[in-house]
Amino acid sequence: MTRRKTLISAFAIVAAASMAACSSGSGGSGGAAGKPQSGGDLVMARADEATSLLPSVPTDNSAIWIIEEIYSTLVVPAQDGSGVQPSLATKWKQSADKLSWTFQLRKDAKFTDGRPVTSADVKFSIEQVQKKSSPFAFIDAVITKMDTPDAHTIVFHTAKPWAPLPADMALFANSIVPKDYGGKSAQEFAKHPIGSGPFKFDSWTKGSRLKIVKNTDYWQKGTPKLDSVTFNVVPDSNTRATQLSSGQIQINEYPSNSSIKTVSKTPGLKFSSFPSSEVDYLGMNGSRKPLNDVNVRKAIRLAIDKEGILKSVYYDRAKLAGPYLSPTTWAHNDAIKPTKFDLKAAKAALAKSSVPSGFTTTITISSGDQDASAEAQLIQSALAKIGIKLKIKSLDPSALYSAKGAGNYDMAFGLYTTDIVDPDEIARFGGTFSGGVHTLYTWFNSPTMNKLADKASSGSDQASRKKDYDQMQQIIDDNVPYIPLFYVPGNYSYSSKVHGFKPGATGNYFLEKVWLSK
Amino acid sequence: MTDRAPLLDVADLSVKLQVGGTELHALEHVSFSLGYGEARGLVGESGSGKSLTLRALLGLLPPNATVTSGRMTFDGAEFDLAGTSRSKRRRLERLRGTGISMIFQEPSVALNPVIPVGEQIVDAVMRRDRMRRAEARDYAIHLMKLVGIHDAENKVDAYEFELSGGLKQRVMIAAAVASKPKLILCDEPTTALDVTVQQQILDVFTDLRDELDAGLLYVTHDLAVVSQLCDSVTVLYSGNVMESSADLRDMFDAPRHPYTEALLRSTPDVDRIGRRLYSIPGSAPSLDDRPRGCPFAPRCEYRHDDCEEARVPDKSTSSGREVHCLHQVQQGVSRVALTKEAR
Amino acid sequence: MLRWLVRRLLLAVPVVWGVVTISFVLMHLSPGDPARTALGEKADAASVAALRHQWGLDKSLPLQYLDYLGQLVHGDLGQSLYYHSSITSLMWQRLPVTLVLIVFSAILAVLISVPLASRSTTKPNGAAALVVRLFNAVIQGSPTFFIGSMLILFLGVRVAIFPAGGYPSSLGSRAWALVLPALTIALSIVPLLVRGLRAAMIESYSSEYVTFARSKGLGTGPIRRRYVLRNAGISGVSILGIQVGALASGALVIEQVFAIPGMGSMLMTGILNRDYALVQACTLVFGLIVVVVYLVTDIVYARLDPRARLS
Amino acid sequence: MTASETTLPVIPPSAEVDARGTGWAPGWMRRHNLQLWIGGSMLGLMVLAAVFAPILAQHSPTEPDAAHALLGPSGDHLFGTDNLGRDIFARVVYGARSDLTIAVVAVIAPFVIGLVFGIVSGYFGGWIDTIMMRLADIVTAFPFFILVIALVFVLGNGAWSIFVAITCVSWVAYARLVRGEAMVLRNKEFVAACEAGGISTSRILLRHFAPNVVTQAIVYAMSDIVMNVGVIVTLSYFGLGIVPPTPDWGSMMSDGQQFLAGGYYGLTLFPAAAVIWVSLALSFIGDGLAHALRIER
Repeated sequence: MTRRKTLISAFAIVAAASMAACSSGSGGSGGAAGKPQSGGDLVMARADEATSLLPSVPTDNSAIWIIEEIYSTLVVPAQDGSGVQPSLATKWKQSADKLSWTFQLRKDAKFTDGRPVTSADVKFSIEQVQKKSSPFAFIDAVITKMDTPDAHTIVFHTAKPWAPLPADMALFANSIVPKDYGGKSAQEFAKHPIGSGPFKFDSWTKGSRLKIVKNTDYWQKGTPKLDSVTFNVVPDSNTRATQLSSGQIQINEYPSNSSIKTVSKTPGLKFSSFPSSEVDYLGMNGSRKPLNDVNVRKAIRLAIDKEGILKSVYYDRAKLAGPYLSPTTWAHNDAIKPTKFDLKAAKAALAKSSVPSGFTTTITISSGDQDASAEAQLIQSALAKIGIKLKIKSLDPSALYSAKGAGNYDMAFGLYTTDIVDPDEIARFGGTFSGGVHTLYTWFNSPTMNKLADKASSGSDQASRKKDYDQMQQIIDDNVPYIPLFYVPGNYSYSSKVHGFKPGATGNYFLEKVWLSK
Repeated sequence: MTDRAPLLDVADLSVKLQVGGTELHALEHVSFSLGYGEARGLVGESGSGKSLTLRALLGLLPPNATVTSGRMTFDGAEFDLAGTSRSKRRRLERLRGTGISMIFQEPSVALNPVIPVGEQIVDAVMRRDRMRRAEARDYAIHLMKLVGIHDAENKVDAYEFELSGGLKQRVMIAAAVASKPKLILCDEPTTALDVTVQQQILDVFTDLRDELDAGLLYVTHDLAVVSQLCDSVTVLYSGNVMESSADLRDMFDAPRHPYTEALLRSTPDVDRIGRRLYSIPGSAPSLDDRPRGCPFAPRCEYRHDDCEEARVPDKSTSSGREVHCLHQVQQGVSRVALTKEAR
Repeated sequence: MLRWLVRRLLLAVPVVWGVVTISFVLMHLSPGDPARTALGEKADAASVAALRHQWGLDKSLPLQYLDYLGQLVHGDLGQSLYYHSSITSLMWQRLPVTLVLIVFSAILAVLISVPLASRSTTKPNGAAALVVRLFNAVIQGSPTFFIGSMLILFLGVRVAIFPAGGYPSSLGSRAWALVLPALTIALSIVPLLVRGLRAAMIESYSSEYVTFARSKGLGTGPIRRRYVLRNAGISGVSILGIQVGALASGALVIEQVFAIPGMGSMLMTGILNRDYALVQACTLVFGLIVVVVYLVTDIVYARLDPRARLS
Repeated sequence: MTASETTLPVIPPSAEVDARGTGWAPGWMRRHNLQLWIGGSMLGLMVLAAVFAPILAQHSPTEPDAAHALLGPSGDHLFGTDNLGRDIFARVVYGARSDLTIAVVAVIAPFVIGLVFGIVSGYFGGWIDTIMMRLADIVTAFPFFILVIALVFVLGNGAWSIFVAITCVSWVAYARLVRGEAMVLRNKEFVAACEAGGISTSRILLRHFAPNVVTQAIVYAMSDIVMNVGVIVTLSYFGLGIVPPTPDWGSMMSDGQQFLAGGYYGLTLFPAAAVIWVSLALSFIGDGLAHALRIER
């Protein structure tokens, strides 16, 4: 999924939340505080409202993270992102010819309306995602046919050998909905969605709050612990912080980087970073001169003082990035190191290029994104030192999407996260020219990358796949179509009464494991 | 005229005006008095300070005007008009409506356009007698009838702009007499009206005087009105009293101040149709370059050298005649045929 | 009166049409694509095209415009692309919130402005007047978002009297939570209101009818209440009416800051996500509010000021 | 009643919002029109600071210096430094350049358009007036910031877009103001005399109307500049204003807000003080002008 940084953050009136009661003192709670308790209502504040609770529709985290709580998928990502674990499916197996996968469903899973979950529901659900207008159609595009030999068996036939299929099935979009939406229209269903997840939908006041309550019939006995979870929409980051310190909410979904210091000093509050697949990068439009010159791109990479940005903008809450696949995936190539900031080398690289004495170019940032603005200004001043005049232009997020899609930009920041635990999705998204995405809109086109990606996804041996991915990462590192800047963790600030909160690398909250102490 | 002490005695009233950056002496040492039930005309050209005098008596001067000196005795009580202390102002404010009321020149601006006229009379009624609003309203209707508004029941809820000029002025008069004041100050109440209406209003005044037994201080530039309505007269010129007479007839018959005389000569008279009217040469001095001596001196036909030198002493004579002139007109040069109409 | 009302409503039609048309043109002219925004960066071009087709965005602009007007005429505000639901139902949820906020801030604005104007009128050139005037200039110079943040900082955090935003479900705490946002919005129009009221009050104070009232012996209190405030209040009503646009504009920013689920935050979301129909519907409703408030203002004005007759 | 001709409420003359300064200052301030002087010197000081910014500022307003981030005020950094280690004082004085220029220049076009619109509308009346005022109504019925934001979206960021956006919105106020004045003038005798004397319409409008109606508009322009500063600042806050790294008070204020939490007030408060300073100055100038031009009663 793509984490959206929107103009909303511009509205962030920072009001100094926590600061009222903020004396110093060691923050945080005693990590493993006793025996899990049942009950309690967890309130979470988030920046954006969910768009839709129909699994095949949204791309926004606000919706995704709720969908993951009210529906079940066949498998779920492990909390550490290392692989997938059973959920609705207890067993799965690739056929000998590697052209199909068979999943066995558990028999005790029920929708919250009491009906059992069957293979027909699975088939219907996947078909919804395959529709052209679904944003994740590309994930399920490889599935050519689905068979349902019995109510608890489903067979996926794939167009080519497809190792990542189990990981694909863990994608929120592939959540299982009742067949034909239980006889309702999609729109009606979306108003009162029915799933088989740990929580069930309770109420939704648009623009304000969405409440889910404990599914007492959840097949995994003893969970969830919480009675209910309420998601409040609070666009302003500071209002969220204030509400956290006053106890109005227990979890702040998007704390601002600049609040790290104050929150971690406040007693009763915690600030934690969880590993995430997010990679922030600087994209360059290789279809334009002189950015089509690899030496120019290398010079830019050398001239950026990542450590400085890390300190000033990320407050050290991120890691300098080397290869384009993040360390949260097994495919991460740790032989590739972050490029060292080196102005001399940068000048040398530029001297070898088509524009040895420098040039003028533009970076387009998302309007209202203060971090991006600060980052751009730091890069601007750095590039000036090697003779590159960087102009800053801002566009609102929607316009920026379009500009990037149309190749109508020089340089722009971006970030990507993976939606599935298998590296396939992100290796392709960040490395291949396919699907109209043009290698993160850099117009970098290498047939080798496509071949490697296909090879990797068809192989079932992780070690050999890793080799392919290593090579892909090396190609990107050599050609610099974009510069991976940082591996960014998922940051949360929350009350120390919250226990067991450990979002996975792909974002899942696993709220069924969360409990509140009194 | 009675022998008892006067209803109103004003002495040494001086008012300063702040205009732009300069101070102007708008009134200088003005004195006059008024007996119970007496009607005194306060006559002068525009700018002579007539209206200012009236407003000073009620403490209703505009913010840029200050009373620098002046005492007033009203109905036996002493007031320091120059006082700025809160208590002194309070005393003066208490007089308003109860002892003294005032009628303004322009009824169309003096009545609040967004409050029914009846209510504005009621305000004044309530000032004197604590009564229920409904009663006060009835009383207001009664008053309106008294001043000659025949369908008062219909007009009581009307707004200012729905009434004719004459009716508006009648409403003002009704409001002014509502609290049965001992003294009514009239600031050119008929100037803004049509000539025909003027006469009706004057009739109202004449009737009211009999009815109320109130003193009347009547400011106007119209000598004919004065002669018709008043017993006594004071002539103001450029903030100074020129001539004053307890008997209007006396002065009109034999003006002693050249200004009074000039004023009388320049008044149109039906008896002398076709003759050219006298007009006083020159124009009234602006307040900031008033001569050191007699303010009228530059325009005076009888001017002597000493006129411009020093202030004019009060040349009071007996029988309530007071003339501020070094070289009084000995005999009325022209006998003006202004006669008080027999009632 | 009825004729007047009908005439005014007819006159409002071109205005509302203009508002809708301008917002249609502006939204469609601005770069950005609702389909791309909905699908995210990863979706391929074919998916985007498919969604555009599904939403009818591949039709020509004039055709879309006519379709939209046709819909409107039938009272249908259309579907929100972002919220995936009917705009009419969204409007029913959001509109009351904003209306309450606007009314609340209008009341606060009056409660603040009248004493300030009054205070600076009694001695028009005194120290108090100067203080009010400086306050006015400072408030006028401070952008709404800055005032909001300062109010949160001091009244929401330092002296934690009010919650720092949010829209609680219980009515009592909701009203309490609305105080700060309403105050912020109110302050944005206070300078104009104070200035206007003050001018009207001074005019009233120096008028002959007040002198006449004083000559009748009315005290300062009754004169202020029955004469000055009453007359100045009439123009106050007009100024307030005209400022409703500003209040609505203020609500837009402030709803975001204080996490209030009103029209403003919905409109902003719509703009950012190129939810064309939603934005058009919101501006339409905003326009209608303004037109209706103006109408009401004129009616109230006529009730208060007998000189103004609705012909 | 004119109400039937417009969808806007009737504005009583006294409420002609703040175009007439009704004398706010103590007597001593009014005597020699001290207000004009005070306001003039306050603004002058800011303009001088902007002009001589390179001399006044010891540091670059744009060059980041991570080692010196978030410092408090000191001899070296008068107002302290921001999160990127830039000198806040330098940014405030350089910010005056961009903000003041745009604010003042953005008054000119609306002024001229509103003047022409208002005079023509007020003089001719009839259907011309109806159409013109309906156009004004449409703009008024739009929430102000939505129109500005949408326009900037369409035109893209930058000073030019801000000009256009502000012009599109704020001419209305001038037009209404001038129209009102022109309608009063229209009924004056001298206009009839001019018409009777065969003087051409354009000459009447130019020679007699324009000078007479312009004073109110000039005074209004002063408060309009304040509003423009507010618009620019708020646009920057939305990220739609002046493009970084050009220092600008609005983006300084909005970027600085997140640091209020940590007790770094300078980032926000110094630019805010600059905005308020200008607002005060213009308010004095406006009233002083009104006084000087005798609009005051």
